[in-house]
Amino acid sequence: MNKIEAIIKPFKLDEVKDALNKIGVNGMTINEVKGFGRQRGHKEIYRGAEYQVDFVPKVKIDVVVDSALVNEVVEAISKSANTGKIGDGKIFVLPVAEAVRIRTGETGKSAI
Amino acid sequence: MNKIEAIIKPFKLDEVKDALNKIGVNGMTINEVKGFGRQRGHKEIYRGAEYQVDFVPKVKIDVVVDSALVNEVVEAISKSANTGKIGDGKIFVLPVAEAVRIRTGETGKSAI
Amino acid sequence: MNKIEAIIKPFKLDEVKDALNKIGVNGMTINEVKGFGRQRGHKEIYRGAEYQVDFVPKVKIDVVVDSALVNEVVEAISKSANTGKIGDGKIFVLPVAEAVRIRTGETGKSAI
Amino acid sequence: MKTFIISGLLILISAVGAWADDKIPTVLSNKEAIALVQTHADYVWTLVAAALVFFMQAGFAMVEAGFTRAKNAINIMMKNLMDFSMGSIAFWAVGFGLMFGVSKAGWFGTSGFFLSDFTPGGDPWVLAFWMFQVVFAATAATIVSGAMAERTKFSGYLIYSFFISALIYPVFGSWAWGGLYKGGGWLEHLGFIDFAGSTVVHSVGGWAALAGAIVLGPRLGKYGKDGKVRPILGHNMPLAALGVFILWLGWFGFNPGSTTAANKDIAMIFVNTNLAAAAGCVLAMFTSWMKFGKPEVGMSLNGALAGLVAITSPCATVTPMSAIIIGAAAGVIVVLAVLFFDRIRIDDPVGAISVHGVCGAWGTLAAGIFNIGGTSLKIIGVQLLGIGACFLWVFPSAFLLFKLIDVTIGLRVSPEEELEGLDFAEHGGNAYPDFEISHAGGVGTPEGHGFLKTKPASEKMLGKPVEQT
Amino acid sequence: MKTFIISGLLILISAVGAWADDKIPTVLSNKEAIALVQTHADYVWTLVAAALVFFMQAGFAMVEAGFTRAKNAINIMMKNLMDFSMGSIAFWAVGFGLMFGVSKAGWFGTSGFFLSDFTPGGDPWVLAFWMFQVVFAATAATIVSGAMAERTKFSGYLIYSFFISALIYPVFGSWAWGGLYKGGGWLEHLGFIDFAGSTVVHSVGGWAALAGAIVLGPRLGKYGKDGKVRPILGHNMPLAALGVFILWLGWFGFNPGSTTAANKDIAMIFVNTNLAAAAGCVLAMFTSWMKFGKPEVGMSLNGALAGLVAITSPCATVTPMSAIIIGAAAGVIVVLAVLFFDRIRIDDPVGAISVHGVCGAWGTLAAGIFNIGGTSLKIIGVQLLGIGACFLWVFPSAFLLFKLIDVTIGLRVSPEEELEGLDFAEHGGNAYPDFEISHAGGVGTPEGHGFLKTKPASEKMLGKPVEQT
Amino acid sequence: MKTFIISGLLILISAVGAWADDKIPTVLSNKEAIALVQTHADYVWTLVAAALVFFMQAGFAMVEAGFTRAKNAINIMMKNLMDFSMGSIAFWAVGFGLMFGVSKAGWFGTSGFFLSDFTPGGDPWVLAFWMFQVVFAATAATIVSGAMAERTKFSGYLIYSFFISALIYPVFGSWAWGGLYKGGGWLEHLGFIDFAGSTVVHSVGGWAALAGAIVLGPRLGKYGKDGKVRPILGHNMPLAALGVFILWLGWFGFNPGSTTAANKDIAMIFVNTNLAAAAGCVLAMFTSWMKFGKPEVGMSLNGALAGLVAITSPCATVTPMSAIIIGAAAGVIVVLAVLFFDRIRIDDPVGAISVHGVCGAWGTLAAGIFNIGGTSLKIIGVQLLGIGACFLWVFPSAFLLFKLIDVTIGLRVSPEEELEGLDFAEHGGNAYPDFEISHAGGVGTPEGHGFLKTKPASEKMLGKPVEQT
Ligand SMILES: Nc1ncnc2c1ncn2[C@@H]1O[C@H](COP(=O)(O)OP(=O)(O)O)[C@@H](O)[C@H]1O
Ligand SMILES: Nc1ncnc2c1ncn2[C@@H]1O[C@H](COP(=O)(O)OP(=O)(O)O)[C@@H](O)[C@H]1O
Ligand SMILES: Nc1ncnc2c1ncn2[C@@H]1O[C@H](COP(=O)(O)OP(=O)(O)O)[C@@H](O)[C@H]1O
Repeated sequence: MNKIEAIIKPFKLDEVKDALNKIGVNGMTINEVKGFGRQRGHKEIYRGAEYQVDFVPKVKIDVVVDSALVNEVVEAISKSANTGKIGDGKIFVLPVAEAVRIRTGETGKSAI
Repeated sequence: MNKIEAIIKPFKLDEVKDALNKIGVNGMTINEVKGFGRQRGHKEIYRGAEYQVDFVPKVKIDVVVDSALVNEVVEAISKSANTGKIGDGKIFVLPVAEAVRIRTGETGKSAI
Repeated sequence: MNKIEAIIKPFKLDEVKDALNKIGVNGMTINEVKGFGRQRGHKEIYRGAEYQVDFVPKVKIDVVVDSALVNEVVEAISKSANTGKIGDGKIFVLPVAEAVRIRTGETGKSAI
Repeated sequence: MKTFIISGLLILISAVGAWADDKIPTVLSNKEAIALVQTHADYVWTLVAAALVFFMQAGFAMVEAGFTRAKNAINIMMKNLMDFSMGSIAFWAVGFGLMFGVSKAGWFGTSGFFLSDFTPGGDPWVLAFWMFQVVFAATAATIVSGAMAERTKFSGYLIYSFFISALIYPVFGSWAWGGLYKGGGWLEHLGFIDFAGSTVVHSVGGWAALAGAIVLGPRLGKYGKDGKVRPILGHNMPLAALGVFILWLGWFGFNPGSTTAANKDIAMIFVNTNLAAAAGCVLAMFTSWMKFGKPEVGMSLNGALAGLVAITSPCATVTPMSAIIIGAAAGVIVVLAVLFFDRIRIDDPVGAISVHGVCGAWGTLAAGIFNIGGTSLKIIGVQLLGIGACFLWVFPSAFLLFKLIDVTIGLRVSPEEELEGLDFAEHGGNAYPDFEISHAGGVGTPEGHGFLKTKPASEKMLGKPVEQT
Repeated sequence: MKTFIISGLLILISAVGAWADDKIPTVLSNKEAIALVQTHADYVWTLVAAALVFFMQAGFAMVEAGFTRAKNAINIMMKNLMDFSMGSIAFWAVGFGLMFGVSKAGWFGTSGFFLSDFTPGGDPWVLAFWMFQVVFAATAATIVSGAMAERTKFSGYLIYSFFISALIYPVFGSWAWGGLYKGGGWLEHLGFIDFAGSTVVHSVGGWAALAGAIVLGPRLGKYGKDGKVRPILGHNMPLAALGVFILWLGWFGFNPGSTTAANKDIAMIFVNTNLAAAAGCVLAMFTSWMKFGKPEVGMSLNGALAGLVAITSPCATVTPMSAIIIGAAAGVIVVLAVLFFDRIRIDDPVGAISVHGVCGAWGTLAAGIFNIGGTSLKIIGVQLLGIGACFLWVFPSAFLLFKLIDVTIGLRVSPEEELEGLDFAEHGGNAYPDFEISHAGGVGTPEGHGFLKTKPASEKMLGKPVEQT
Repeated sequence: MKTFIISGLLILISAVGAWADDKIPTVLSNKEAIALVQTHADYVWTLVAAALVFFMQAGFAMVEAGFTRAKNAINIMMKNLMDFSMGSIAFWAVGFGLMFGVSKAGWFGTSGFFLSDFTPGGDPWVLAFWMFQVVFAATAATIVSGAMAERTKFSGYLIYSFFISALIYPVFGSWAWGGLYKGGGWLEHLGFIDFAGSTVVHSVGGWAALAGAIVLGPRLGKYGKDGKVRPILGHNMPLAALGVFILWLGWFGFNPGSTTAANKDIAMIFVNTNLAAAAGCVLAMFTSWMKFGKPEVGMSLNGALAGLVAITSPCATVTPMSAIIIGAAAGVIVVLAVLFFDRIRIDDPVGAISVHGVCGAWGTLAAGIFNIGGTSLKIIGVQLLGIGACFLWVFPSAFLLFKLIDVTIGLRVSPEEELEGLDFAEHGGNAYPDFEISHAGGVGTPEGHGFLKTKPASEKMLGKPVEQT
């Protein structure tokens, strides 16, 4: 199994989610994060002082799938999250040794 | 070493934490996340329009332990987090190559 | 490639970020988390009742780099995040199988 | 001889009392003194009421901010501040003269600009009266900002804000209320009843809001295909509720203060105002309960305001029992109206059109129907005429104004700016920097349960809309 | 002879009555005119004061929301809205008649329901008086919602809210205040002093709150084994503080307004009200500092309210110096009372029982002890009798009412709904959708530092409670 | 015959009416009665105005909390509560006597401590007057807390708060206003114009704030090398805006109430107050727009306050047109002043020094320049003398006071406590426990976009400061 971590632009979340649903991935965990990278934050003003906000709000999607599905999932995410503009984000694939469904105790593929 | 990521129901956090303490695991990092899966969100109303909230609030627990302890930890979590109802969550086990305690620079088992 | 997860004291974030920039790492993802460990939370009072807050606010930094850079990165983080006091945090190194830049579809090192 | 004695007596007496000022009091001087004390009471009451009405600006700001998203909170504060600040200047320079200046034809006033009717040392009543009227003008102006929230360009809004206080509001006002000062309008000559302004203030604001919402179009993502409605959640309900309580308080200046005199009439006006608001709130809650299965807070809050708007016109000329009926009806009407405007895809984030436009019209009609002195087809006819005249003047002129702004400097921000949020895009700020903002299923800025897409019309969304019945 | 005729004439003219400008003024017509101006001043003052007291509803809503969890904020707004809205209707229909109607036996009034004492054209004083009284009735009602927060079923609460405004409050009120209008109660006949209602309003609310908190039981997770207390944190301290400032402001209507007349007495009442509040706030802060090692905000805020409640009864009949003493004592009492009720496991999220019940009783007693005209065992005896009578009427009747609601439609939500939060469970809403909510160690809904468990009594928790001393 | 006439008179009179009390009215008794009714109106107006001014405390608390960080919100509520509560006690015991007591030399009063001028049964005017004055004293005190926010030790602050209300404010006040009661100061004898206290209240607060900010030094991380400014963001803009609306409302008591009489003068004072605030708000917005490229909310809010502070002194003695000019100038001045104090590294989180100190001085000068009765070098000279005297008394004495506190119990918290936040460090609490707090680039406590470092002076930061022009 593998864990796919995708860091995307927040307003792309719905599309990515739908893309994953289409290929049969219904479970995922999402998380609000702050990104630093090529895409810069913006300037803001407060009571007369200007300042630079470096981070950009991003959403991180964690999805664990059977290794066989990894390419398909990566594919689906990169397609749906792509705007072609800087800051689209990254997808990282990590190995997963084991998975357990707490409710049933099932392990392995059947757990996800 | 391994990293155990457990996604649980928020109100189970205290119990899981206590269960981990019991088996000698005192360090962990927790994180508020939003989950998608079999368990669905609920309907809400706002000024006359009804809508579906798909995600469910969850808490993610990261705990890194020596590989020898993994089974025990997974055991402890799945027991304490279990309610038998849909949405109890998942436990994922990931390999960890190295760990460092920033304060002392210790590495490996002694770092965690 | 590897993913380095560093859990640090929030007010150290800027320094760590600068240290990473210095060694040429400009991309990272940060996240607000709550930590449990040796460093304890503090006592608070509310309308006459005193209570213990166990968790400590922490910031988690995820940075994915080429394996060759791992030591340098770990080094940079532990130096810049260190105060010598309990609660400085941990650094975990995880293997990463693949990385993709969504915008370009680049994979591997060039994606990060 | 007698006279001597008497006058002698008076002199002695007046010499006695420490209280006595040099003048010897007479029946006539006392009569004047009494009138003066009454005048002082009138000033105090009128100005205290004006202060309460001013405070409604805070109420509008809180309601509007509470019912919209965190990413636009600064913009809403700025609009409300400017509605009142620029509006005060505009009404001082132009509006007051148009509304209350000498009006030959009865269509608008032509004197008293820049408060020129006041001369130092002269009778300051014009100042007390202006103070009471300026807070009314600002109320009409600020009503509109709610319906145009979360997508209007700030610079364009400022232009609009100036013109409603300087032109649109005063002209209609002169038709119905000009006679309260030096003017005299055709509508009031027909016997139009609008004691505190269900039509003059609230419908004017409501119909201008309607024009604004139509010209702007809905917020990105508000409506899906097939008229499906995607709620865009307000970000702070306690703030919205605080706003309603503040508005309710302000209405105790708005309605009874419209006597601009300290007299016994204010008692019934207070009671009617309160009972109508209470009835509107209760009925709106039960209506929402029946329609949606739960007592919904947004509708309940709108219901209280609906009752207040509706009783504004009849407050001085109906019985408390009638006030309850009028308010209760408004509570039901406002719920249906909010759903109606959503169904015809007019996006009004706070329900301003329903609360002020529709319920303002209802209240004005009710003033005729429930008139304590009895009603007649003629009375009702005149009320309907006033309601119609208001719509026919305000809607087209506001529509034109917004269109003109749109084609010149622009009325709406770009989609990117709207997604980013007006606080950053228009004001370079952040209303809540210490708080983690949730984007769940939303866009790159505070979003509530976010339903926005890059392609607004797209059907993909996190929150599945449910067909309304 | 001439003089006779003339004076006779004048007298006759004035006998005709209400002077008009065209009439020749006379000494008598002037006297009537003076009385009329004074009456106008009385109306203005009474109604402005009523507006200030109305605003206290906003204060209660903010304090209560601030001292409870984000997941219940909508529910609290709804309860406070309905306390006032349904309460206004109930007091109009039933309450006012019971409290101020003609009362033969002195136990309750039997006339004036539906404001039937007012006839168009007749003396509107009954309306001004009703307006001032209805805001008092609503105050008593809304006090209770604080103690019952975060676990009460909304439908059950509505029933209660109706009955306290329609029955429980008015009946006791008729005993002490009926004589202010057409009634006359046994308690006032004994000389009971309760100028603005430490007992009539606040203790009534406080003892009803006590009954409600007992019948409901504590919130899930509030108390551990061995009486350990687990604080459930209020989610918004600035909101709570704003509420206290609003309440303090409202009290400047509550106490001085109780003269229902524009006269010089209001000066001392203002000063006493302010000094007692200040002293209560300062003393509560220092008490919390001594007991907990830090000056605690919740207690300081309660302390100001405690001082205000305590001075409500004696405000018109004690010296400023006494007011400071009364307020200071209340500031200490309220801290001890809050700790006491926690120790006996009566869960009052906002401290309503301590602030309004206990300090209301203290203030009523203090009115006897510090009476500016001197005190006596008899005076103090009557005060104690009134305090006792209030408890003996309110607590049992409220207890019964809550029990009846509990066994019929139910008074408390299910544990699941309580964990989920009343905003969703009861109103299908979300008070703060744009903000990330923290569940640290808590339940699946906004939780502050969350101390809840699936098994409430369980000892496992994130925040370890500390035995109180 | 005569007797017949008289008795006839009596019969007729008593026959006349319900209104008649046993005394036979006379021209003289009527004159007294008229004076009494006017007195009642004066009491009502003065005390209603006092209530509005009291409410400004809530406004200050909200503005200050909104403009600072979430981690210090409780501390700010506590300081504002105590400014008013301890201030009330201090002014009752000492301040009032110093300010308004009999003053031989014209430097300070020496009678009337502990409200000893009031005797039960005696004339209560001293109480009404005290009530109006105590809210002014508390205003001066609370101004300071804004400039000292986020780093001041609570215990040290309490000491300061007591002394400004008991000593610093009253002494200067006695110079300018002592004659309003029993005193008489050298400044008023020279003809110094400060109707409602631009100098007496606002500059006093502003210069004390300046002293406090200097003694404390800037907040950690506020200034980088080379005078670079690192904004520390306010955490809640809607709260700050609400505060400004509340202050604006309160000013309708502050300025017109300063007549302490119900008369026609209040009309022009209302109008001037409102127009100056509006002009200040508009001009500050446009100034910020020009300087920063966007209309900035913080400056716009400060602008409204600047206009209000500036018009406080001249409100009764300038034309509405002048009021607009005075307010507009204040709107520009305040923006420049805020930037100036940042440039000289005096850290004033809310802009209190600029708004109250600088604009207070401007308003006092303007009262001389725009004087409706004409101006002269002498008039302007006296105004300047008053402005200077205020600074020379307040700044040194406050500076000394703060230094004394600093060297004894300490004025500033430790860097650790400052990073942790005063809410926890000083009060053991948490203002927003249910909300996830963002530390992005910040310290271990709520931080907004956090610019703090362990080494404050360090250049490393998340938000790169931009050189100001
Ligand atoms: N090396 C990295 N490790 C972890 N996260 C990264 C890394 N580089 C970038 N990111 C994340 O990806 C986001 C997008 O990257 P960025 O360089 O801004 O644009 P692009 O995706 O076009 O390369 C960043 O905001 C950050 O959250
Ligand atoms: N494939 C997955 N990858 C990552 N997280 C998942 C995955 N599937 C489920 N989850 C997480 O686990 C939670 C519970 O899963 P769900 O299917 O709702 O119930 P159950 O745990 O009973 O299977 C989800 O809310 C989500 O946060
Ligand atoms: N085994 C672990 N797994 C995951 N996170 C951990 C673990 N142990 C500690 N942490 C994280 O590291 C932080 C610091 O650890 P702590 O024991 O408090 O101090 P130190 O870093 O000095 O050992 C904790 O707050 C927690 O967030």
